[in-house]
This record gives sequence, C-alpha cells and structure tokens, in this order.
Amino acid sequence: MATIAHTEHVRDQSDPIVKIVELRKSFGDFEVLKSVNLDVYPGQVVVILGRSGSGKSTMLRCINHLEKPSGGAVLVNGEVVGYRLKGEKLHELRPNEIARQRATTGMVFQSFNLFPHLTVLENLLEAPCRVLRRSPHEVRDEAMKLLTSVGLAEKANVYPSTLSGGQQQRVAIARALVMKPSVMLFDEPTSALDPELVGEVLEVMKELARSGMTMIVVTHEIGFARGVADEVVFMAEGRVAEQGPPSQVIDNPQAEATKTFLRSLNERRDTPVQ
Amino acid sequence: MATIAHTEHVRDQSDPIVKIVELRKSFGDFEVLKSVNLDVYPGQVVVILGRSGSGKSTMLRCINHLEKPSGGAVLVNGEVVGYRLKGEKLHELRPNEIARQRATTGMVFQSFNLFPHLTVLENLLEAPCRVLRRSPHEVRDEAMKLLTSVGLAEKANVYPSTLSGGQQQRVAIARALVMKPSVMLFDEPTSALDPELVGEVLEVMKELARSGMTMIVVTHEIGFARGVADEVVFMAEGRVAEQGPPSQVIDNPQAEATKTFLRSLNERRDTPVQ
Amino acid sequence: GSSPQAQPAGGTSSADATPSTDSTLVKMLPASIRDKGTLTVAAAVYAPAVMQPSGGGEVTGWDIELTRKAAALLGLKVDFKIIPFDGVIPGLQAARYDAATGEINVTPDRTKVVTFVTNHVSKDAFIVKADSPKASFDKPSDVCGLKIGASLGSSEAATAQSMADECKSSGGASTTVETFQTQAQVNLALSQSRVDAALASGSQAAYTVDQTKGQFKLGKLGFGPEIKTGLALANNADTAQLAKAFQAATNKLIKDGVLAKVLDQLNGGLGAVDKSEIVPAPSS
Amino acid sequence: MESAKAKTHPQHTPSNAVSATSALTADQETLARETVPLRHHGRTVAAVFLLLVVANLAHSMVTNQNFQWPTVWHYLFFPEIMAGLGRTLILTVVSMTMAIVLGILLAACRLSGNKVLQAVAGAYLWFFRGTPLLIQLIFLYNLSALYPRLGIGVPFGGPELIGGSTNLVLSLWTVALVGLALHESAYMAEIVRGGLLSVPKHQTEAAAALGMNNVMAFGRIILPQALRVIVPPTGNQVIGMLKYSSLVSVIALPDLLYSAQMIYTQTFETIPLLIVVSFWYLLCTSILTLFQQRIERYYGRGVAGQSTTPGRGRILGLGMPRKRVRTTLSSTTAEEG
Amino acid sequence: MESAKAKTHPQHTPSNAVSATSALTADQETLARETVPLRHHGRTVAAVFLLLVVANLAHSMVTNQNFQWPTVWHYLFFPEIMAGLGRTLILTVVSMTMAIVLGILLAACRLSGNKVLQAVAGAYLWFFRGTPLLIQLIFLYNLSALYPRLGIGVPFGGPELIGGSTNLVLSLWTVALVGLALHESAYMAEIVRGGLLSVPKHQTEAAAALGMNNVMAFGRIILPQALRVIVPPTGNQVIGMLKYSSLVSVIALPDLLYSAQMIYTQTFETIPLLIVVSFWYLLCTSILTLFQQRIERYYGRGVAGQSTTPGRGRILGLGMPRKRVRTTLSSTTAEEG
Ligand SMILES: Nc1ncnc2c1ncn2[C@@H]1O[C@H](COP(=O)(O)OP(=O)(O)OP(=O)(O)O)[C@@H](O)[C@H]1O
Ligand SMILES: Nc1ncnc2c1ncn2[C@@H]1O[C@H](COP(=O)(O)OP(=O)(O)OP(=O)(O)O)[C@@H](O)[C@H]1O
Ligand SMILES: [Mg+2]
Ligand SMILES: [Mg+2]
Repeated sequence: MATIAHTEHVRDQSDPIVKIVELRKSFGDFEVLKSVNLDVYPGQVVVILGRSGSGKSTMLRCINHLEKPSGGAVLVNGEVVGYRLKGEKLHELRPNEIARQRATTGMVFQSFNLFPHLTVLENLLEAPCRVLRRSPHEVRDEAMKLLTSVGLAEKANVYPSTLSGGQQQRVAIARALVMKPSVMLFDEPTSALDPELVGEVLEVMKELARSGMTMIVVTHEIGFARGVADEVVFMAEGRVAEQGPPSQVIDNPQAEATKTFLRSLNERRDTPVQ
Repeated sequence: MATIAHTEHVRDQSDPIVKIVELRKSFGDFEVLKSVNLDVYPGQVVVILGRSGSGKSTMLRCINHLEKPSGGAVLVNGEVVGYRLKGEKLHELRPNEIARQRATTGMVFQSFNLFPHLTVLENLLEAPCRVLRRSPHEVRDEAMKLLTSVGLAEKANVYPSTLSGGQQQRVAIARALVMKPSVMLFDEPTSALDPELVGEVLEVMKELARSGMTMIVVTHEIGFARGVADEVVFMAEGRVAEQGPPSQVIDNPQAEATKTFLRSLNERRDTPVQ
Repeated sequence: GSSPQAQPAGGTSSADATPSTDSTLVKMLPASIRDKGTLTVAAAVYAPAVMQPSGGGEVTGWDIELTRKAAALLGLKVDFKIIPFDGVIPGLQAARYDAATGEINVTPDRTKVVTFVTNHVSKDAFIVKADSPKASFDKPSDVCGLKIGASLGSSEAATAQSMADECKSSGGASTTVETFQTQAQVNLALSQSRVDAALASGSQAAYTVDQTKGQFKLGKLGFGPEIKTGLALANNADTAQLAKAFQAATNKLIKDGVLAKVLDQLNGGLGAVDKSEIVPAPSS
Repeated sequence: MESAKAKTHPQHTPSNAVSATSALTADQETLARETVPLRHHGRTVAAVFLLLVVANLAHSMVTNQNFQWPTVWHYLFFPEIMAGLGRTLILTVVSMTMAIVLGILLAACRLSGNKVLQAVAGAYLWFFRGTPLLIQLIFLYNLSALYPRLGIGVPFGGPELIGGSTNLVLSLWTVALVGLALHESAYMAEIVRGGLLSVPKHQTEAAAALGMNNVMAFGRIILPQALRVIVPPTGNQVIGMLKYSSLVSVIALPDLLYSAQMIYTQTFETIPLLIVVSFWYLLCTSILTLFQQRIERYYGRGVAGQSTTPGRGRILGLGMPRKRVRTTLSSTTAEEG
Repeated sequence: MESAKAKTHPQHTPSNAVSATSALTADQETLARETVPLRHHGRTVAAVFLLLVVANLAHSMVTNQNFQWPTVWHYLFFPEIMAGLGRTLILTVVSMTMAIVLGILLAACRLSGNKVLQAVAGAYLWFFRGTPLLIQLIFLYNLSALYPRLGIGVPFGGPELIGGSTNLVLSLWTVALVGLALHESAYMAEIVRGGLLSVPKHQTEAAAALGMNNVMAFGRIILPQALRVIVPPTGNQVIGMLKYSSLVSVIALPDLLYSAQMIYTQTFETIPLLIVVSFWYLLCTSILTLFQQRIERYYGRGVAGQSTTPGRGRILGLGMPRKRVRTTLSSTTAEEG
C-alpha cells in the first residue's frame, strides 16, 4: 500500500487541535454527556472506549456539530464549532458557516455512508469540487492518488454497492481525506464488517496514523488501540472515566467501569489463537 | 442462568443423527458445494469454519432443505430430507411433508429473524401450537421455562424490536428449542451483534451444548470452537478441506487454506488482551 | 313567452284521473309486451317535460304524463328510469329499456337506430342573460360571432353546430359551440358569461327563464323548422306493432282532448299536434 | 510509536483553519455560558403572509352572498342527498371488498411460478390500468350491445350451459359494483404484490425452518407483516374510491354527486349543492383518514420507530433521533430480501 | 468436554423421527442418483382453463359483428379524435409539470420546522384530496359566480392593486390546467415527501460531515436518491392523469374521450368510438409505462438488487438469491433513518 502522501500535519505548536470544554448534551430529559473535557494535540491518535450508550458517538458528533451541544463548547483549530464569540456571548452561526467549519474535520461512519448514486471517484470529487470549489481536474489526480493508497484505484468507476464492506469503508476514508481535514473522526469504522475484512481497514488507518494525521477513533478493536493509539480515553456515564496511554488504561485499568468493560470484551476469547 | 432443562438428547446408538452424502449445490452455473460428506452423531457439537463464500451457510440450509440440493442427499434421523425413497429412486416430497421434516431441526440465523408482529412469548408459541398442534396451555409453561433459562422471562410480553441484539438472538434460540428439535443449526449466530453482546449468546449456546444437544455451528468465534466443539470442520471451495478435534484443526492445521484463514482472523488481534 | 305553470309540489300528475284501458287498443299490442304488462321507459331530467319532484316521489312533466296516459289506454304500467340524456338512445340500442321519453327530438341520426311515435312539436329557442342586447334571432346571421352552449347529446348541440358551420361558410364572424354534460351546466356557464347564449327546446328555455327569476330572458329563434318530438321505441322484432299501438293510443289522447289539457297544464299550451306519426314510417 | 510521528513535516498549516486562536484563550466560563440562537426571518415572514391569505379567504367565504349559505343549509340533510350518500358508501364498501379479494388473487397469479397465470394477470392489469374507469363503466353498461346474452358454455360456438340476457345479469348495481371492482382490483393487485414482496425473505425462511407449511407461513407470518405495507395505500384507495365512485353517474346510478346534479339540473342552484356535496365528501374522507391512521397504528405494532409525523427538520436538519444500526437488523435489513 | 456430554439422558427419542432408518442403509449411489421432481397438477389445470377463456374471448372479438370494426377503423385517425388526443396530451404534460413543482413546494412546507407552513399545507392537502376532482373543476370554472373579480389587493375589503375579471383570468384552458394541477399537487406532495423521507438520514449526515451546506446536500445527495423512490409513483400519477384528465369534459373542453362522446351522442356509434378511444389510451399508457421503466432503471443505478421482476416463487418458495447482510449495510440499513 502506497504511503498516504499529502495528509501530513504539524505538531509544532502546543495548542490542542481539538479542545472539548465542559461539553454537555441531552436528548429530551436524557443526559447523554454530562461533562466532557478533552484536548487532542496535532498528530495524536486518540482511541475512545466505552460501553454501548456511554455517549462515544454523541461526543464525536459534537466535534463536527452533527449534534448541537446542550452546553459547553468544542474548539477545532481554535475556532468554536457552531458559534461565534461576540462580546461575552456565543452567537449561533448560520447553517452555511457551520458547513464551512465542518469541512475542516473528516468523519468516517460505522455504516460507510457512501453516496450510492455516485461512482467511487464521484464520491471523492463531490465535496472538494462543490464545497471548496477546486478544479475537478486537479482534484481528480489527488483522488486517484488517494484511491491508490487505499488500494482501490481500479474500482474508481464502479458504484459503491458492488464493493465489499471493507472496500466501501476504505473509499469512505479516502473521501474524507481528499478534503484535507486537519482531524479525522472515526465512529466504529470496522464494526459493520465481516471479521476477515476488518484487517484491511485497520491497515489503512494505521498507515494514516503513521503519516501524522490527527485521529479520534471510537472502536472496540483493542489490538488497534494498543498498537496505534497515543492516548486511550474510557468513557462512562457521560464523562471521561479514565484517560492515558494504552499501556496504562488497557493493561492496568484503575476505574471499576474500565475493568468491567475490558472483562466483558475478553470473555468470549477464552484463549488467544496460536 | 438456569439449566436448559428439557432439551436432553440421546447418544445411545451409533447411527449419525445427520448424515450428508455427496452433497452438491449450484446456483445457476456457480457450483457452491462440490461434494460434501459429513456425519454428525447424537450429542456432538460440530463447528464449521471457512472463508466467506465457501458455502457454509448453503450446506447448513441444505440440512433443513431451505436450499434444495443439486445432487446427493442429507439424512436427518435416518430420513432423506425432502425426498422419499421409492423403488430405486428419490421422489420429491410435497411441501407439507417437507415442512413436517423441518420441524425436527432447529435453526438460528445471523439476523435473528424473530417475527416482529408477535411478542416474545407468541414467537415461541406459534410453531408448537400450529405445527405440532400442541395445547397452548402446556406449551406456554415450557416456553416460559425456556425463556427463564435464557434469562428473558421478564421480556415475555414485549415485542422483539424493543430488545437488544443479544436478547433477540437468545429468544431465537429459545424459539427453536421449544419445538424439541433433534439437532440445532446455528448460522453465524453472533456476527450481527455488538462485541459486548456476543458473550451472553455464546453462554446460552455453551449451556445448550452441556445439556447434550446435537449442534452444528457456523461461527468465526475461535474461542467457542476451541472450548465447546467436539469436531471442527473447515470448508473450502465447496468441500470439507479439513476435519478433526479443535486441538488439531485450530492449533495445528494441515491444509494450506486453513492456515491462511486462521492467519487472516488473527492479524487484527496483534496481542491478546491482558 | 308565456311561462308554464310550476309543477304541483309532490303531486303525481294533473288532476285528471288516469284514462281507463281501451280493449281494442290493447289488442294491437305485441303479445310479449301485453304479457309483461309493464313498459320500462328511460327519461332524462328535462324540465318541464321530465321533472323529478324535489323531496322524492314520482316523476312528472308533460311528456311523462303523455306517456303514462297513452300506456294506461294500452293497459300498461310504466316504470320510468331517470338517466343522463346522452345515455338515452344508447340505452335503447342496448335494449336496457323498451322506450324513452322526454321531449326527444326526431332527427335523421336517431331514426336510424330507434323508432319514434310523435306527440308534440317544438321550436328551439335561445336563452340569454337578462341584460343581453340580443333579444331575438330572426335570421341565421344574427347568431354569428356568439359562443353558443348546448347540452351533450341533444339535437340542439347538432343544430348549434350547423349554425356555426353556416356562419363560417357565409363568411360571418366566427361562432363556437360548447357542449356541456347537462342543461344545468349550460345555464351555469351562461349565467357567468362563459357562453353568450344557450340553445334549448322552446319549452325548456321558457321553464329555465321562469325558474331563474329574472336572471335570463328568452331569445326567440325566427328561423329553423318546427321539430317533432315523441316517444322513442327500441328497435326489435316487436317495434312495428308496438309503434302502431302507441300511435293509436296517442291519437285517442288527441281526440279526447287529454293531450291538449296536459300541455296546457304543464307546458304553457305549447306544441300540441293534431295527429301522431310513426317515424320512420312503417314499410307496410 | 512517538518516534513514527516525529517524522511528520512541519510546513503544512491546516488549510481551513481561518480565524484567530482567540477562542482558545477565552475563559471556560464564557464557553459554558448560554448561547444566542439564530433567528429565521424568512420563515416568519412566509408564515405571517400565509396566515393573512387564509384569514382573508375565510372572511370572504362568510361574507360573500354568492355562496348562498341558506340554500346550502336547506339541502344539507335533504332526503335525496342522504340517499345518494348512502349509495356512495355502499358502492365504496362493496366494490372495495370485491377489489381487495380480486387483487389478492391477481397478486398471487403475478407472483406464481406459472408463466400462463403471470401473463394473463399481466394483461388484465395492462388493460384495466390503461383505460379510464369511465370508459370501462360505459362499456360494461353497454355490453349487451356486444353480447346480448352472457353465459357459460362450450367454447368456440358450442351450446350454452347456463346463461341469461346480459341486461338481466348486469343490472345497474351489478354494472356499477363490478365495474368499480374490476378497475380497482388492478390497482389493489399491485399494492398487495408490493406488500408481500416487502416482507423480508428471512421471515419466510424462519417460518419454514420452524416447520410451518406454506399456508401457515403465509397466513400467520407473511400476510400480517405485509398488511403493514398494504394498509396505508389501501386506505388511500378507499378514499379514492369514495370519490371516483361518482363516475357511476354516467350509468345513472344516483350516488351522492349525481343526486345533487339531478336537483340542480332542475333548480339551477348549482354552487350551493356542490358545496353540500363537498361537505359530505370531506366529512367521509376525514373519517376514513382517522380510521386509516388507527389501523396503521395497529398493524405497525412491534415495529420500532413507527411515528408517522416526522419531527422538525428531519430532512435538512440533523437533530433527529438516531437508531442503532445493529440491534434492529432483524426487522429492517428486511428491505434487502 | 466429553465428560460433560456423558451426563446426557438416554430416554428421549426425537419426537418427529417417524419413519424407519432404511435410508441410512441405502447405498450412496442411490442417494446420489437423479431425483424425481414433484408435479403441480392444480397449476396446470388452472393455466389450461385460463388459456381457453382468453382464446374464446379473442375469437368472439373477431367474429362478433357488434364490434363494428369498419367503423372503428373509420374513426381511428378522425381529425376530431386526433385533436382530442392532442389536447389530452397537452393537459397531461402541462398540468403534471405544474403539479410536480407545486408538490415539491408543499412537501417542503410539510417537512419544514414552521408550524404555520405545516398547518396550511396540511389543510390544502386535506381539501384537495378530500373532494372529487369533478367538483373542483366545476367550482373553479364557475368561480366568477362566487368572485366576479380576481385580484391582489389590501385584505379585508381594502382597495385592489391589480386584478381582472375572473373569466378573463381563468380562461377555459387555465381552469383545466390549474384545476388538474391543484388536485394532482396534493398527491405529488405526499409522494415527494415519502421520497425525501426514504433517503436515510445517514446520507444527510455524510454530506454535512463533508462540509456541504443544506442546498448542496439537498440537490446533489438527497434529491437524486429520493428520485428513485419518487419516480415510480410519479409515473403512475402521469398515467393516472392521462386518464383522469378526461374529467375536463365537465367544463366542455373536448379532450380525447369527450371528442368521442360528442360524436357518438349524435351518431350513436357508441361501442366503436369507445374502442377507438380505448386504443389511444392503451397506446399512450403503454408508451408511458415503457418510459417509466427506463427512467426507473436510470435512477436505480448504483443500487444493488434492482431487478423489478421477481423470480419464481419469491414469496412462498425459498429458492431466491440471498444477499449478504453486512456488506450492504451502507445502502440498505437505510430504511431505518
Ligand atoms: N438523537 C437521539 N435522540 C435520543 N436519544 C439519542 C439520540 N442519539 C443518541 N441517543 C441516546 O444516547 C445514548 C448515547 O448514544 P451514543 O450513540 O452516543 O452511544 P455510543 O457510546 O456511541 O454507543 P454505541 O457503542 O452503541 O454506538 C444512547 O442511549 C442513545 O440511545
Ligand atoms: N440463492 C443464491 N443464488 C446465487 N448465489 C448464491 C445464493 N446463495 C448463495 N450464493 C452464493 O454462494 C456462495 C456461497 O454462499 P454461502 O452463503 O453459503 O457462503 P458462506 O460460507 O456462508 O459465506 P459467509 O461467511 O459470507 O456467510 C456465495 O458466493 C454466494 O454469493
Ligand atoms: Mg456509537
Ligand atoms: Mg453464511
């Protein structure tokens, strides 16, 4: 697999690239996020763990304002997402301004969400040409390079429905990357995949991490967390329950919730293979 | 979890309970099963492994005649499934007779396939009352016992859509068991589940195996295969490529296909957890 | 023109008793009809010839009464079926009805498919809005340049079309004909000036002017023939005999003065004839 | 691990990071404070304008003499109108019932393995969906002009076994009911077929695996689930039938509309009578719609996310409830089958 | 492990194992030999019967004099019929176009966050779906009886700014086109709304996450996918409009059917003229159906399993192609959103 070339990023400043401050989010009466604080620095790979329903996806979706926070704020590249600081107050932005902000983050969903009516290449060209108004000619070259780097150059002109799940997810990653985001968000990118297909997607993500991309990854793949993450965040009951390098959080968890969770993941693998 | 009480079965005769003879199956020009031979004896737990598309599901579906074989035969309890031996020839049975035969096997699907318009209890009562014409009163007691044994007695009167995937799959197992089948077929029963929910389903299956039920299980859960199976069958290119106890097939595979497959499963688990 | 008296509300017919059966006339009937004893007669609502009393009850109208009285002479009961006008002749063709009534004009097209026993003559007239400058139409060119409304399947629709064609051939202003499904829709279109004039039979026109209380006035038609109207009979093996029986019965009504009385009472005395004819004339 | 990251290149500044980093330095309190929501001026203006139009319309309806409200009132419960309404309802109920039965048969033919049945059902649908109901009614009504006798007999000119005059067999009501039912059955067939196809094949398999035979599986598992898809459009068809049944006026069956027409043909009170008729149609369709919603709710039982009224901004907004992808597989991967 | 199994109880014999174990001893060759398929006698009989009926019908159509085939031929390309056909086509095309545009607007109102817009659109749908098209056309045609002048002015009796006589504003064609379009738009609104709701919310989110604004996401992502759901019923509506446009005869606009009616109510050649009209309607609907299928195929591009003709025994049989559950999640878990 070729190197994912143009997604190189800086870590030459100490400001966090994503800063989550006292984030709260309720759905009706149900408070999913109670108070989340998190800093992610350029080039970092952060893996989020937590039980189903602990609010991992909600937090991720607040980062690019797919969910509107009930309180607190998210800053990406130093800008408050979804608001403008005017005087002492945060004024809600117009939809168009929010759309512009979203272009700086890339997101990969559990269910791939490729556009089924567009070919693979068209999926990649759509956003850069329309949102960033870049020339299709130039973008096409970059898109083809990215497709090559995820190993799917020969699938450029087919429709997504003809691809395997693993291939679709790799296209989804390329589609996010062609926008040159400063941070990539992954929401359980491999859990809709057949076990055999998980490897090929994780490989692309590892390559991306190696190239220096800032990544926030919600996943159940402990192996990936251990091998690639700089930081593992364990969420429980709408808060960050535990946080630290994988060696600490995975192999030597302190919080009771973390221990229970890791045990439940472990139970079914009685013994390791070979 | 209570013992799965009334699903006790015999192993007092040496005849196989499921016998697959020279089974072939094509879809159009595409030959999925080329020649499958397999004997399963009463009380045995057989795990089927194999790449996606290797024909595992097709073979399983031939056992209860959800697929009509293109050649060869499947015998359950000594009866040819779907045919009657008359003179020297196999005569196709009428749909009603095939339905009667199917009642002797229980099947659990990857996607649960509970009946969404019936409550959990009604899901369990439907087949015994209509197919076996048993009294609803009597079946209700048995069904409640089974629901208790899979830990879902209190969900008897809710609709399946309100249950988690793991709960739905446990109901599906109970629904198959209430028909008192002589053999249970499982087609990837845990692969549509969230990782945390896999354990609860495997636990029910283990309990069932302990009670002596004959089981044929297609799964990617190597841990389950190692811990519970009497026999592991590896399928490749429409044939049984390798067969034997788990210690042999999993830990010391001989066929090249088996080795490749186990390696691909393994790749993503860099190191075991804890 | 003189307007007909409004129909007695809920009443069955004129005060006159139904004439009693005439045994010589009965003998003229074809056996099949005589045995049946009832005649099924289609009619479209076409005031004042055919009127459905508001609030239910038996149909009335001058043509209904004439049919009923002629049938009574023949010892027949009549079962009236009220249907749309454009379904009348096709209904006879399809043998759904034995006969049809309701000021049905005798036209060449119709006589090809049904047989008439005439009992009345009418002259078409225009209905125009009360404030219309046109009050009489004395020669064909007076019609040119108008939008004429008529109802579907009526002979007036055909007459209007031929007027329009004549204007065109004589180089007059262009004339259009709009055909509506019922006379009520023609009138409604007229009341909103969507058409300039509506062509209808004289009695219908008079009735309409009377009913709409000052909205419309009558536009006398100074040209064009008198048109015979009458009972239409379905063509089949018995038609010739049945027609003769009805002709005889109608002639008796004329002779006894019953016909004139009915027309006086229900049609302002318009359109009486002195003898009934069969059209097309019987071959023997 | 960190060493791998060290080789990243420092030149490239995030391309979309436009504004200053001022917010980073803002104190936490500011960020956690209440926010000022965006106002949607365009929407408010449109709403006010529409309200004005509606109010003006209502005002003019009450004050305009031309509506002749006293006449409307006079005819509202008029005996003939009531009788017509009754006939319209009978037509709707009876012909819909016949159409549903026929439709199920036709759908079964279309889905059967038998090529001949498929073709005949296809031709039937082609004809009855391809011509206006009006023509079909006129045809049927005038059938005796084509075939004076209807009967069952030996084909190709052989003797008739039983039969009768077409006009006796096809009485006025028979023509109306059969005509409406034949036409409607072509539409119902497609609805039923769609409903049956919408039930995931998984469900048939699950039923079969439990030993149910075809009839049991169809009656207990497939049909009840298909009804969820069949009922809403069938409700629409019933409402449609209520209205299109007025076409029977062409064969002189005095339904609601024709009863009114018979009155206004004579009295010329066209507009008030049409208002009366509209009132009854609206009342009936509203009641039917309420019924439909209740029945839909009944057949939707056990299916998550049934709410039929979509909430605020479901399409273009992003704030709607999400559903888990995995745990609902059973009832929804459905649509694939 | 085996020890755990040893504790199983030997009393229970499989309840459904009815027959002998003879087959177990049968040699492998017998089992691998060719099998004797089941015969479906019932189906064959039904098919033969139906074929007979169809053949008999065809035979009688050719031999029956009452069909008056020479007259049919005479009128088939008659100038008035051709003119009527032309008017019918114009009515269909123009009013459908207007209805689609109006329908999209109404759907947008129904889905908007604005309560007033929702309510007004709801009332509109209620009225136009609740009354027969026939009545709506009569009303509109006779609107000048209610409102002699139409115009825009100050509400509640204020001065008129621009306006004109109702009959001038609403010419015959305007009434026909507007009437059909208003009625149809109520149905189109529901179709468009259904189509928009059928696009999984995931797709909107994916577009938003890429930085697309609402307009872009709607035009490039949502609408193209919604069309796949919108086009088939719209096709049906076009076909329906072709037929129901014949109701304009009530305002004396001579479309295809009414042109024929004007002829046969004078000449009484009812059946042949109805055959002529049916021929043209069937031809048009068949052509439209072909078009519809092609367009559906176009909008179905990129969606797996598009085949619209279900294969043998899809419902009650079990032999259909299965699709993998997991790998198609992207395009199909869809329906949940
Ligand atoms: N739009 C919504 N409306 C109502 N409840 C919601 C909504 N979105 C999420 N929730 C609820 O919020 C909780 C947290 O959801 P979230 O998806 O963030 O969890 P998660 O940690 O990602 O879980 P999983 O591992 O299952 O994806 C859940 O209970 C969920 O049902
Ligand atoms: N009804 C069918 N028609 C055509 N092809 C089919 C059908 N059912 C299965 N196949 C094909 O047969 C092959 C074997 O399918 P099968 O489902 O048995 O594989 P499997 O081993 O169960 O794989 P997986 O692990 O993906 O479930 C696949 O290539 C599949 O596409
Ligand atoms: Mg999540
Ligand atoms: Mg499988």
